Amino acid sequence: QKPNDTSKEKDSSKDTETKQIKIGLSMNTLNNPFFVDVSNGAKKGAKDNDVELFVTDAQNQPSKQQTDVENLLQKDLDLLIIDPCDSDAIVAAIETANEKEVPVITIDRAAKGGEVIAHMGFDAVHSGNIAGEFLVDVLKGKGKIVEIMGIMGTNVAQDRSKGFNEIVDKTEGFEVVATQSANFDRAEAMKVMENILQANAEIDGVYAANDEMALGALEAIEASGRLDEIVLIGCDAIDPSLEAIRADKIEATIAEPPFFLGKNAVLMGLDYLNGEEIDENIILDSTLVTKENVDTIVTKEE
Amino acid sequence: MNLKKIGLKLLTKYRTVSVLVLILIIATCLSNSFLTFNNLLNIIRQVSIIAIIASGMTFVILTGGIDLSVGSIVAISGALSAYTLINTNSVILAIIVALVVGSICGTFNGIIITKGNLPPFIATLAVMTFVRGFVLVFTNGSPIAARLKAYNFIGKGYLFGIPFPIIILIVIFAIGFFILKYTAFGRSVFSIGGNREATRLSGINVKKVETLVYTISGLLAGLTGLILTARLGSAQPTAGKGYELDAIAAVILGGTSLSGGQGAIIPTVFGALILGVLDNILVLIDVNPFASDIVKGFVILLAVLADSKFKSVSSKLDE
Amino acid sequence: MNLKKIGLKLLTKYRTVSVLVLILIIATCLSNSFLTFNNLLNIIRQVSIIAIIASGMTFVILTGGIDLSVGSIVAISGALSAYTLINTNSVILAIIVALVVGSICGTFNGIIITKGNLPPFIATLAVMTFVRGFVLVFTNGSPIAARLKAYNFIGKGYLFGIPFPIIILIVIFAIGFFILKYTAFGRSVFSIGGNREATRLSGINVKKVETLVYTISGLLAGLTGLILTARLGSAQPTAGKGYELDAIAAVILGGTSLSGGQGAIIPTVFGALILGVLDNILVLIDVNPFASDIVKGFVILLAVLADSKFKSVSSKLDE
Amino acid sequence: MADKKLILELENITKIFPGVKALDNVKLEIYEGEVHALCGENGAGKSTLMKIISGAQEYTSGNMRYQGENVKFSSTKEAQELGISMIYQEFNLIPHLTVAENIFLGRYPVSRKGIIDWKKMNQDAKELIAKVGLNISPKKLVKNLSVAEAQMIEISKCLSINSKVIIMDEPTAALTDEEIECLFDIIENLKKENIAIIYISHRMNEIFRITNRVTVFRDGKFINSMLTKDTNHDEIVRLMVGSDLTNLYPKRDYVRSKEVVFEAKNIRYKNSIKDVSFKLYEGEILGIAGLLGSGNILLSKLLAGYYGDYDGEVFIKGKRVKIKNPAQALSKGIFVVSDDRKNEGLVLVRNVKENISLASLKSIMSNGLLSDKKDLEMSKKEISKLNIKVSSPHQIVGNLSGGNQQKVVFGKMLETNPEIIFLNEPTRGIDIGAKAEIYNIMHELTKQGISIVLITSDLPELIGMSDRGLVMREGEVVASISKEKLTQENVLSYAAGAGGVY
Ligand SMILES: Nc1ncnc2c1ncn2[C@@H]1O[C@H](COP(=O)(O)OP(=O)(O)OP(=O)(O)O)[C@@H](O)[C@H]1O
Ligand SMILES: Nc1ncnc2c1ncn2[C@@H]1O[C@H](COP(=O)(O)OP(=O)(O)OP(=O)(O)O)[C@@H](O)[C@H]1O
Ligand SMILES: O[C@@H]1[C@H](O)[C@H](O)CO[C@H]1O
Ligand SMILES: [Mg+2]
Ligand SMILES: [Mg+2]
Repeated sequence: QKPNDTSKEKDSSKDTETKQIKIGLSMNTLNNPFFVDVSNGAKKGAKDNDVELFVTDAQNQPSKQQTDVENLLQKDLDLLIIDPCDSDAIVAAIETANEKEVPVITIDRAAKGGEVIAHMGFDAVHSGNIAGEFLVDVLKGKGKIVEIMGIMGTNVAQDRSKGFNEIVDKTEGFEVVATQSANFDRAEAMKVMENILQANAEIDGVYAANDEMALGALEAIEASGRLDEIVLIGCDAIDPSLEAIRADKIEATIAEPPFFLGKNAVLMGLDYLNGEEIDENIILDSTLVTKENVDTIVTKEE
Repeated sequence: MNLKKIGLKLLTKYRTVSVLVLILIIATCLSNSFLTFNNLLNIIRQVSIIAIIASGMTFVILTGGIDLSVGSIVAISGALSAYTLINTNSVILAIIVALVVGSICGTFNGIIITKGNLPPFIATLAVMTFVRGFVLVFTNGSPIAARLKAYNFIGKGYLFGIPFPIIILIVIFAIGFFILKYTAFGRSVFSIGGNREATRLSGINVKKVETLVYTISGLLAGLTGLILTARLGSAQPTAGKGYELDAIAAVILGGTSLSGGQGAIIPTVFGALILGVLDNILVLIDVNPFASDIVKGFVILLAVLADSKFKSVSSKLDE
Repeated sequence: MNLKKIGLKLLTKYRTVSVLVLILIIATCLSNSFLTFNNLLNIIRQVSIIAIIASGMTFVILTGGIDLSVGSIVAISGALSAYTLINTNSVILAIIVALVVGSICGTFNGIIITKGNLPPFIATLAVMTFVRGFVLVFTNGSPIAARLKAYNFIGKGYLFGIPFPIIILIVIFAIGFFILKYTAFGRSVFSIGGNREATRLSGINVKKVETLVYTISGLLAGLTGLILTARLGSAQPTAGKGYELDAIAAVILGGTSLSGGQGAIIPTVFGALILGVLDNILVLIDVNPFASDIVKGFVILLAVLADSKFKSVSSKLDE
Repeated sequence: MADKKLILELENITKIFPGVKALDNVKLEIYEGEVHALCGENGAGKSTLMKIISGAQEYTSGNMRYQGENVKFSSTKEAQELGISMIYQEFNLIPHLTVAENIFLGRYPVSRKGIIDWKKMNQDAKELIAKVGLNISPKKLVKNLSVAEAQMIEISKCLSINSKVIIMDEPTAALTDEEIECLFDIIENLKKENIAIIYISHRMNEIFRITNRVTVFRDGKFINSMLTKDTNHDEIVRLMVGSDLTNLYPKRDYVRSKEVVFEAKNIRYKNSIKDVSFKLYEGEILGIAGLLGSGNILLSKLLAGYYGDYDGEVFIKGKRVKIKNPAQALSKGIFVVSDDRKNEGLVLVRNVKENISLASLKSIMSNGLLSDKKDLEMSKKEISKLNIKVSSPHQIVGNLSGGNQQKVVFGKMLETNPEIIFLNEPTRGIDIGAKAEIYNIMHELTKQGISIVLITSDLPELIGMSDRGLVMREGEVVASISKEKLTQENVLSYAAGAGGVY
């Protein structure tokens, strides 16, 4: 690695001889506990290994993420970790990093182009499958189903919906009575669910594409007094929804522990920088969480 | 004046209500679940969030201003209120915190706009960004749970069979109506919007009134933050995003002019209801969520077109 | 006039630039990576997206209007352009589609506002919602890939070592400046914003000019959709969300008054640069992304305060 | 007029606004090269008819013939192209554009490629401005012009159009004598070029000085047309008002009171007011005259706190007071009627009632709240006292005629119970009947001990009403003139800087 005068000057105040490793983390959004946990995991990984970590927040806008990546690349990074807003749109940013010869790891969502040294993430279609299969199991393949989708036009929302509907479509006893979007947002999901409850005297199963929405839907369902009739599954396994599972309010969620995603991405990056071999494609397991395993599941460390 | 003319006159005088009624009729035809007592209460409760913000926005817009920061104020008041609740277990304190925080933010808007002589649009845009950042830092991007029966009552409770937020809504609009009609302050709000300089020259402390108007808007955004948090049982860092546009739309649908000086507060609630009914019926008939924006945009367009048409008819009927 | 006064006059005349320079100086002190040729090009390229929309917005705001639909127009033009590209493989056609779609949407805005006599705020808000819905339905919520070297050149290419979007930006602003200064249409834009009725009485076809102004805004939003799609290699259904506020902020930071009739197009680009430099430096000095909104809001506030201060100094110097 | 050719002929023109018949079957004949006066009270329909002729408004029914052919204009452009142009009563300038641009608005000189030729435009504008006797740069922004300068720009704008018929709707309302003379010279020249001029003014003496014929309207109806030389002042007024008007100015026999109610000492403000001192006695009407830029209007607003602080001392009934904003002025019994009714006087989008009570909200309160009843009573009182013509107190002020708008300002003033009143151009654009009423109100007020400072460019009014006169020039009081010596010549020569003529 060639020495860099400017950064030396800047770091001289710290009085360190060895150059600290710099890693950039471009997050798609931080307006969501899931991703906040991703970045917290990454921060933990960085702190444990004395890595300087720069985090940006693209606020769910692919073009902002492009900007963020360009700005991060001005900092002579050793490695760039990207949680893409969108698989297609991120390609250009990755190519920019490739030009500057900064190695890239993608997490959560894979990129559809550009050169990455590795991808680590969850399979959102698979996650949707799990949710569908869970409802099939619990409802014995028969019932009226509601789907609450995430932010329209984003990969995850699309893929989870796709995975969920793959199962629902082939289950003859299922009738989807409502498919609406609540933008991964709790307050919005509550409102949408309130309206769905008004329109449908019978609802048997609800899939909310993340836990925030599941918790919003839960508020509406509870208020309508129909908690017992309805099977509710979310996704993410965030703490409040685990509690709701313990309290028998939500039946299930799907664990894609974000903390470890962030942490492992940093660790894997360090391995790469140390010249070790790493896997190119690591799909972390999405686990169904129900009352049975809710107390054994580990979603983060302190 | 014959009956037809009287009818037309009423119709055009209560333009927003007329448009709303039209939408109600169509909605009733579209879904059996629409015109039920429960669903109507449900709609009004949902609408109360935007309507309360919009009532404060009406004051601001009447003076010729605008307040883009309300959404962020909803979030910060909710977050600080929830924080207070879990740390003190005092519902009263949690309520006060929400209202005070909202008022402070609003007053800050008012002061920078009047003392700094800033265009309200950009000033409140800056505050919107600023406060949102503060919420994120404060909450560290994660919701704060706020569960305590008495507290949650504010958002979820019923009084005489009516959801509590609806009661708050009614009280707020009654007070708002009263202030605009029966206080010197209210009178000045209209007159500042009509002609700021002439109002100043009439001995009215224009800057004070303007500041107060933003305080009111902030206070009501704070109240909304409280209701929303109490309702959800959790303060969301993203709460209130985009509410400013909905609130402004409600005010304009209510016939208040963005250039100030002309309008009224009661129709604002009907403006908000138009938006709320739309959201409700689109879900009731399960319109594809992708397409629902198309329908929504289209109906808003028709509503303002109808409003503008009614207005021109009404000016012809005058005198 | 002494030197100090001349200096002060220049400073206040070029208020936006002065504020920008101040921010540049501070940024340079804060980070070594800031003032490099590459980083500056990088900033300007990033800014070109908002700046081009803002140039169209300047026309609209000068007439006293507003256009909230630009973000949605960015998305629809991008989507249809990408669709055309993958289906015909014709870059020319894909470019034309983006521009025509943008212009059509803009003209639609203009027509409903002038013929329907609607407040631009609510009319373009409706169109924003409507068009966004249309994008979602058209793309079925998924991005459309748009990869073809010649096409992507529009967003990623370099000409004489300068990123192509920057060249487009310069050309657009040059044309905009020219139109506003040297054509009858351009002068009517100012005069409508200054006094609509007087302009009409001077024999100018006010409605035609107003419609055209929205067409321009739409066209430039379409162009932005094209650049963005070409740059990202994919058309996003969510593209452009929230751009309207950034564009309006850039225009106001550039000193153009929201009430119309006063302002200029060149400072708009500096307004956009202020926002862009902020985004850049906050990342360079690694401000916690949660806190960066705080800083951003704060700096925008300071920038408009400085602007307003400069303005009052300059009006005093005028006398 | 047998030797002149008929150029414009209107027959049975009717114009109906929602709820108002502004014009009822009127006719009008205009000949080449004549100056034709159109007289009528406020709201008689004069401007409406002119706007119809100039294409700014359409008419409901009737017939218009121009140069022998039937025409119906749907825009001002069409009328302009056929040679009809108009100076509008309301200002129609764009504040943030330059003088040159305003003159050529919508008709910019362009090169072959449609590019505006700024050089030519500024050059041409310069010549036009010089023609109307102004010495200002064509590049100056209109917002920085005085009202009179702006009016002269309107006139040059109209002159720049090659017209056969020029309509002037109250062109002198905002002008001082100097500019009026210049305008009359211009009119003489136009006449020689065989251009027809339709001239509207509420100043009777002008009608007799420059017009050849007079047409009178009343309540939207045509009353009569006659040669100016065959009629007289009283006849025209009678036709206009429908009854006789004996005295325009009330007979004042003011004896100076011992009490000085207001005194200003060494007032200074920027470079515009340089050391002004004067006294105002109880019940007095003190006229302050001055040409454009003399600072008399500025002085009145300054004293009422419009612009914040200033240098100098002010005493009310011998007591030193500090007035830094309009609220303080009002609380000390000072009220200023602005010369700019639209921007400083009224809230046009609100109704009559609200405008009248705006400066005295305290007096319509009971138990700390506004009382509907008191509010209504207050406006009804003023409406009847001042004879304001409104359909109801709820009528929007912006829909009233100018005279009635001015009376609303007076009503608002009276409700503040002022002791000292500054009146700036109180009768600008107001018809003779309403003028007489306003003069009478002023007279009655002083009899109740209220003191008035009258600032007006209408010299007959200043002389007719004032008990004493001051003349200001370039921010200074250059003369104090007693009632006996208060003559047009005297005032003018001081104002122009020549010293008295007596
Ligand atoms: N812009 C307008 N829109 C609607 N109605 C109007 C408008 N202007 C005036 N009117 C109506 O026309 C009627 C006549 O008003 P106008 O001001 O001409 O009365 P006037 O007695 O002639 O005035 P003045 O006392 O000044 O001579 C009023 O009842 C008023 O309501
Ligand atoms: N746009 C309008 N809408 C409704 N009524 C109007 C309108 N314009 C004028 N009027 C009414 O038409 C009548 C004639 O008005 P017009 O302006 O022609 O009077 P005018 O003779 O020019 O009066 P003034 O001497 O005050 O200028 C008045 O009653 C006036 O209020
Ligand atoms: O995977 C994540 C989480 O489920 C989050 O709650 C919403 O965005 C998705 O991308
Ligand atoms: Mg009359
Ligand atoms: Mg008139």
